[in-house]
Amino acid sequence: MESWMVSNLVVAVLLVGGAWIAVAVSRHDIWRAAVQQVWKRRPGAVLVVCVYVLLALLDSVAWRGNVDTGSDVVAQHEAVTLLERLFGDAQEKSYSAPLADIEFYDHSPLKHPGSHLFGTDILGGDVFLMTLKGARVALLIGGLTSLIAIPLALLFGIPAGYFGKRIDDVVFFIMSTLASIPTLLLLISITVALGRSTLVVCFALAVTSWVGFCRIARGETMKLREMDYVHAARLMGASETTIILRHILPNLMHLVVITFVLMFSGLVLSEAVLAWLGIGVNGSWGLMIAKAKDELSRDPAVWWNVGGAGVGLFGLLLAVNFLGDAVRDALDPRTRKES
Amino acid sequence: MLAYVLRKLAYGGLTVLGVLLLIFVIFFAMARPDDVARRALGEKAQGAQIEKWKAKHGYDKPLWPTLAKPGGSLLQAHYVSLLSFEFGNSDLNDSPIGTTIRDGMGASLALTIPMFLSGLVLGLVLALFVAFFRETYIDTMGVFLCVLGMSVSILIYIIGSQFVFAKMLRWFPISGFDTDVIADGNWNLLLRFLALPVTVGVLSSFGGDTRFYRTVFVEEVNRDYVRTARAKGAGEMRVMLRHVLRNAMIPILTRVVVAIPFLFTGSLLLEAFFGIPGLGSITVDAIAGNDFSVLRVMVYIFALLFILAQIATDISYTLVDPRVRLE
Amino acid sequence: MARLAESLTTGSGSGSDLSRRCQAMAWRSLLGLVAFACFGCSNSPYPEEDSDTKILYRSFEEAPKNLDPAYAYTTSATAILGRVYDTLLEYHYLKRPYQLIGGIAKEVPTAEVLDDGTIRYGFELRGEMLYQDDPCFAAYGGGATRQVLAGDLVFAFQRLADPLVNSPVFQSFANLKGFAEFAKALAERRKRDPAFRKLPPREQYRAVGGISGVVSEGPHHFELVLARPYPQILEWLAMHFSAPVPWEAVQHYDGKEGRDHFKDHPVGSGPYYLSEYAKESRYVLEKNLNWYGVKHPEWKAAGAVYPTSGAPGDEAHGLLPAEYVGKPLPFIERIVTVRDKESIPAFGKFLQGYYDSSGIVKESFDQLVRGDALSEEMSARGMKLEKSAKSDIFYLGFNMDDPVVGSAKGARSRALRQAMSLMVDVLEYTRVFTNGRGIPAQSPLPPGIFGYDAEYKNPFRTVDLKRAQALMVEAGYPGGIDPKTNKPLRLSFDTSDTSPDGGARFKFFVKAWRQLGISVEVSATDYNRFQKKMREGAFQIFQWGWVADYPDPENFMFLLWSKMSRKKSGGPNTANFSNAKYDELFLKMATRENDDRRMEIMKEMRTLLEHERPWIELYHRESYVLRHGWLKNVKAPGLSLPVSKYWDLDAAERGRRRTEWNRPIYWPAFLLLFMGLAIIAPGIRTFYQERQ
Amino acid sequence: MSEFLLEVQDLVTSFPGSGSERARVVDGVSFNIRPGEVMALVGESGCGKSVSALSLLRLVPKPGAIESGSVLLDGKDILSLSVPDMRKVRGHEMSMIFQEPMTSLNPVVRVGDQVVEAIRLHEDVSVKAARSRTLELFKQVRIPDPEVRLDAYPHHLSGGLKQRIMIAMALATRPKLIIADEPTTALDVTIQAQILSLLRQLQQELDTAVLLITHDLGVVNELADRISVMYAGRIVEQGDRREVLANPGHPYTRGLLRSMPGLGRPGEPLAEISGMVPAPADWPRGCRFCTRCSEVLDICESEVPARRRLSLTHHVACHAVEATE
Repeated sequence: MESWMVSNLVVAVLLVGGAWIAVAVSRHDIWRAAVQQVWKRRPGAVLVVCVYVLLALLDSVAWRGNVDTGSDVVAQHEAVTLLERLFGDAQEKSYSAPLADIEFYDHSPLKHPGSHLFGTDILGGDVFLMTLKGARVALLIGGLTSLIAIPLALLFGIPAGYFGKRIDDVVFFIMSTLASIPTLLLLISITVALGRSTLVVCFALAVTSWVGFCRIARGETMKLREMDYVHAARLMGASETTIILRHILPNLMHLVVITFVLMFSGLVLSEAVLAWLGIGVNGSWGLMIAKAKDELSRDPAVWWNVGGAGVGLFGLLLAVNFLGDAVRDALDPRTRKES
Repeated sequence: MLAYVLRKLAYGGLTVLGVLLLIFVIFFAMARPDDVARRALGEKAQGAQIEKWKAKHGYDKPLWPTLAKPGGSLLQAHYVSLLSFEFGNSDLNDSPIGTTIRDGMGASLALTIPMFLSGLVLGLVLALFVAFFRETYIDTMGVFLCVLGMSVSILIYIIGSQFVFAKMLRWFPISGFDTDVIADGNWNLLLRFLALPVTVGVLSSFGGDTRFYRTVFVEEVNRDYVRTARAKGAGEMRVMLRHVLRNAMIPILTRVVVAIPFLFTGSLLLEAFFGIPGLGSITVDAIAGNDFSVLRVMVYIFALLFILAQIATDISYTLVDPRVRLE
Repeated sequence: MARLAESLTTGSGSGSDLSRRCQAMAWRSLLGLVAFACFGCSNSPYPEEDSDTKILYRSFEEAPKNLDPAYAYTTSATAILGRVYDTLLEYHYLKRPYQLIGGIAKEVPTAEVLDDGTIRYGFELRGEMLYQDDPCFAAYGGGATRQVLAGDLVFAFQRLADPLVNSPVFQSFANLKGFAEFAKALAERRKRDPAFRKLPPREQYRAVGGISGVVSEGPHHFELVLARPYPQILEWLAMHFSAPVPWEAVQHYDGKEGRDHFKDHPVGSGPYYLSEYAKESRYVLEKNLNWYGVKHPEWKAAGAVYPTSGAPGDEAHGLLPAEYVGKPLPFIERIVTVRDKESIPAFGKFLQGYYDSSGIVKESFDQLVRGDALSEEMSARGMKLEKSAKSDIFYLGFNMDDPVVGSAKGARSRALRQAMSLMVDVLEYTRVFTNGRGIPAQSPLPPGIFGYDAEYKNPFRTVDLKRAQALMVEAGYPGGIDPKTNKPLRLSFDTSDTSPDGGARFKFFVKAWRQLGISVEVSATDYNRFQKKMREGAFQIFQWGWVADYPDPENFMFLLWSKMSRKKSGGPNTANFSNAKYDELFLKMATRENDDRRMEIMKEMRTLLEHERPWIELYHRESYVLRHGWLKNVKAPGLSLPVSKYWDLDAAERGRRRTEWNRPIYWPAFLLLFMGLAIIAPGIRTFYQERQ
Repeated sequence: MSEFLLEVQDLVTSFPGSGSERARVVDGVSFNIRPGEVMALVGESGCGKSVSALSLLRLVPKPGAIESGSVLLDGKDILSLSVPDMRKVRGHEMSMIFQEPMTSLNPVVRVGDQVVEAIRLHEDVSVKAARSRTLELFKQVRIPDPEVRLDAYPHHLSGGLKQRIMIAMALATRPKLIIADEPTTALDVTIQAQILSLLRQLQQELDTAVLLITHDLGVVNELADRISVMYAGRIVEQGDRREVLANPGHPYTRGLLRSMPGLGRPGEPLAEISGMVPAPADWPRGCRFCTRCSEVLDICESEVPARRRLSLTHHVACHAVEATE
């Protein structure tokens, strides 16, 4: 199966999953109330995040054929995403400024004058399109990493908190060992050891970020273990697995959601630093910014590339950060109390 | 208390052993001795030269100990050299690592200590300020600015500040450092070199820190004892400084003490961009140059400091919070 | 804040009072800022007191690893060693093509063929040359310094052979009679005899009997005997590897009892000595008053005075000014070299006048250079531009062992390589990525090297889509479609360049080949992974570069010699090219002097490469060096040679320019301050009004 | 000078509600306290008692705010005082004892120092003098081993002791009025009795006026001189303790009394008022008790009942009650 088919399949799964979650949320009062509260407090942030998600989905649905590929013979055999189709072929030779009619340095006329909202990059690619495509990469980094890190943290944290003793000792040892290694070095080592790909970068980020949540999950489980209803369930003869799945896990879900949102921006920012060190993810905003280090010092400066990536990144992080606050306020019982 | 610290130290020692094993696995998965040798000797080196180099640096031993020869493995050499603090020489340039690190630490601390202290003071003062004016537009704006600050990549801060303050306004040198400046006591020049990186460092961590401090303060401000203090007739300033700040120190301490190891290891990006020859810069070189011998020492030292810092955190709790007793 | 607190707690409540306090505070902080601005603010990275001395300021990116002249082989080390050590021979500063002149030796020797077929070179050394002052001499019963003797050269050559020194140029000197034998004897004796191992190196060498082809007769006569013809040996003698080394230094600087290592403490007889060495961050070279050029200006030795003649055009370029011609060197008192890892801040400092010369970062090229000359703005600032071709080659290589692109499929894969070679437009590549700097390469040989032919155009190195498509049919991939999979042919391109910039550059090639219907995937891995692939031959296409060690075609042509194959011997033939005919021609050419026959052989080799296409030659770099007007007598060298002993600078002029260019601009600080206050002040007021 | 120490007129305190409207949690409350008198403010939780108390000290937490009304303490308009002047009132002329002794003391400051602070905030005395005063106070509130307790941290003390320290703190500067917000709710029953008798004793010794906020009519019976019954932000009945308890005018007061063990007739089952106090957003337009009232009339739902006088010292706001003019 080719990668574009996988991508389409993932979109389908995500849509179905999203719908299922939406239904589940609407059935539970607490969750519904939380969603409503978040929406009430930060409608702007929610909308912005939705736009990013939409862009990411548009850039994930791809199919072959029906495009004019110009001189590029190979492209006829490759899948093109919906987003790219919306933009069409917008290739130039090299840099051009936003909405310019001529090339930036040698002043020759452009093939598509005035159509590049954010100008073009060194190879003549449309920066606006790249910026939009960055949304998919950023969400992929944040999403995939969380998808690895959170289950990992739960897998270690819950048993450690629930059973205690030996298991707790082992988990605690693993956590303190990992935490004692400088994050950046660990990241680099993992990417170097496993090779460089989006998946590996996400995996490395997950390995370095799961410890924090694991600690929270462990602590919370310890607290839940002593709850009356857990004791009651145990008295009624429920097995440990049942207790964990039915009584502990659901009560950690709000922490999962909070962690997910709060972790997100940190991950996307880390990727930018990794990009500077040469282990970024293809097509990410971090990579565009790392490039811009050189481009900004061109004279006249090429600022639109970093501008596009910066705005894309900044917008997402700002929205996510605000959303994170709202989600935490809505879900965290500690801050939920009225002041 | 003593028993507690001893137990913690013992546990820390165990963690160090684990860290060492992890370092070993990671680095040897990362680099084979041949690659290290080629990087050290250059592209033009030939096979025989590489073999000689490996023998000289002890990389000709087997990785793991075998039953037949349990002594002569790289793993054992790794543990022995690090645990005895005999770091040996760099793979890349054969200079003694101990000296390199001692020299680099000075430059790193010259950067990180002012950065840390000014960041801490500024963050606390601003967080207090914002918490003091909570529920006014200053608070909203403060939080907004913090989130704004957090949403900008540090790379952009560095590039932007070099462009604006050094190139356009010419206030400070674009980059540079001179270790002699510290020895000579040429404070004017030192200040000039550090002004920009320190500012950038503070700016980049500022948003997150301030917001965290603010959350802590606001949480404390809403507690009952604060209401009691007000009902006694205490003024806002007094409430903030005497009651809120002291209680808020507990969560803040965790964040602050755990940051201390990072002071010694320096900042990779700042040091690289501002030409400060500290440990961060050495680490970047070691990464780029495949210098396994230096990297593992850096990781090891960090781990040691980190473990010590955690014990220090525990102890410092007892100083600020009478409810905590170490047992 | 304390003041603010006070004003808040004791605040009497009237808004005007508060704002009066705020104003007072604002003025006070403004005054403080002005005070700092007047005394502390400056963008100069140097102490003020140095500004009048003739100090050359330079920057370096990568730290030198090792300063042992027998071992160091990096540009950063050469920058120090080339100044600290004097060599037997040198290159003429101005003449092109490069011409060897005497250094420590009075003259360049000619080869004498002896009866037994060996070749002898005899050197007459200058007398009365001294090393720099160094405590190592006193440690062995001498004074502050001592004379340079022929025996020191013998010692230096023996070190090159010593397996413990592990010199990277061992192979190149192995043509010396008795060289390899000496190395072997030394190794065996060390293995056998533990007592011998403990002796100082000089005594070990003596005990084994030395190298038969390296002889000194008296203090000032030195001879080399080659077992086989190897004319390139003379070029090696102009490099620091064979520079005279005082045995005292090697023995004294052993890293024990607080003493330096010899590799961090060079002791030489050159025009400068290393006075300060903080490896990772900066080093300082100081004028060596013991140098023969300084001590004996009356000798007028070729490498010790400013040349009296140069290449055509040098006079017009102002490289032969009357006030310098024939004057004793060096002119500059001190060379301060500071580390700047990132090129952009470094270049920024150059523009501010804090470095005296600099390469041009490509990002600023368009601002600085118009066509071939400096832009008016930069000329007005007194800057000068030096251009020169570098002796190097950048190329794309195919792995000749690969089943698809390699030689296994014979004519079919050759057609594929030819087709791909036809698609790479170097002119466009250099335009986009190097600001047009770079001479399109037609063969491995760069300009300035014997055998380079400016007229020669490689028929497979001009873009021709039609012909390439026809060749694709010939190769069995019509339209790029691989008949096996019915999809575009997939190839992989390996690199260890993971920078974002590299990403764009490789995409350029990928885009070109896509027009043939070939889908090339770039796999940018880290250094180790890449090295592993190269070692194991698990790759198809790669990019590589080679910088000449010395200006001889042999140093380029051997890159495709089958004995140098990376897979078989770990050598620099990374394409693993193996062709019997080529090998035969190479061996013939390697040992010849530069004559017509050699030229013919090389033409034959060129034709062979043109057809076989193990490489797609890209370009030879051109170096553009910018310098400020106050730096004089600069001619850019194409080889990495330290030539700053010929330079001079006008410190007063530099001081004036620096001040003029770097006046700080303060008003934004005040603006910022006022903005901050303007935002906060009304908030504090409303807060208090609300509480009343 | 009026006969009252504290006069509260039409006090309105509101919080932001669901829409743009603010919910009036305290809606036109009026009462007054004579010097040395104990006034009880009674009602279920959530009916605005605590907010009323905090309003008197101007300590309503943000975003709540006092909208209108007047609070006169000794004829001084509290609501128009400047912030520093208000600070002088708090703890000095009017102090407060909170519901939760566990959390109302600063956990990282020694309890002695907390009382010392209360003294030194208002009186210019040395630390030493303040400490000996504190010791006296500790003795006065019957803290065993007072010297040792001076240097104890709150977590070393039991709930009852903590509440005694709170009382000591409230008494530190001899205020004219002490507001006690459910001072015994969080304590064990035996401790409750001790604290109550201590309060009673001290009140009589020092002749301090007390505003006692509670939902516990038993406490009221023991301590109060007068009673104000509050429901959903309004005062529904007010009068002398004996009158109100013996002859409750409002159905809500009757309900409260019936649900009190011991106050009803023995043998009779405890009655309860059905339902709960609605949230401020759902408060009815007319009589706010109409949704739960067993004697509801048509008029109750549309019109706010006026205050009717039952005797000189007894008022009630209920449509079902005939005023005795």
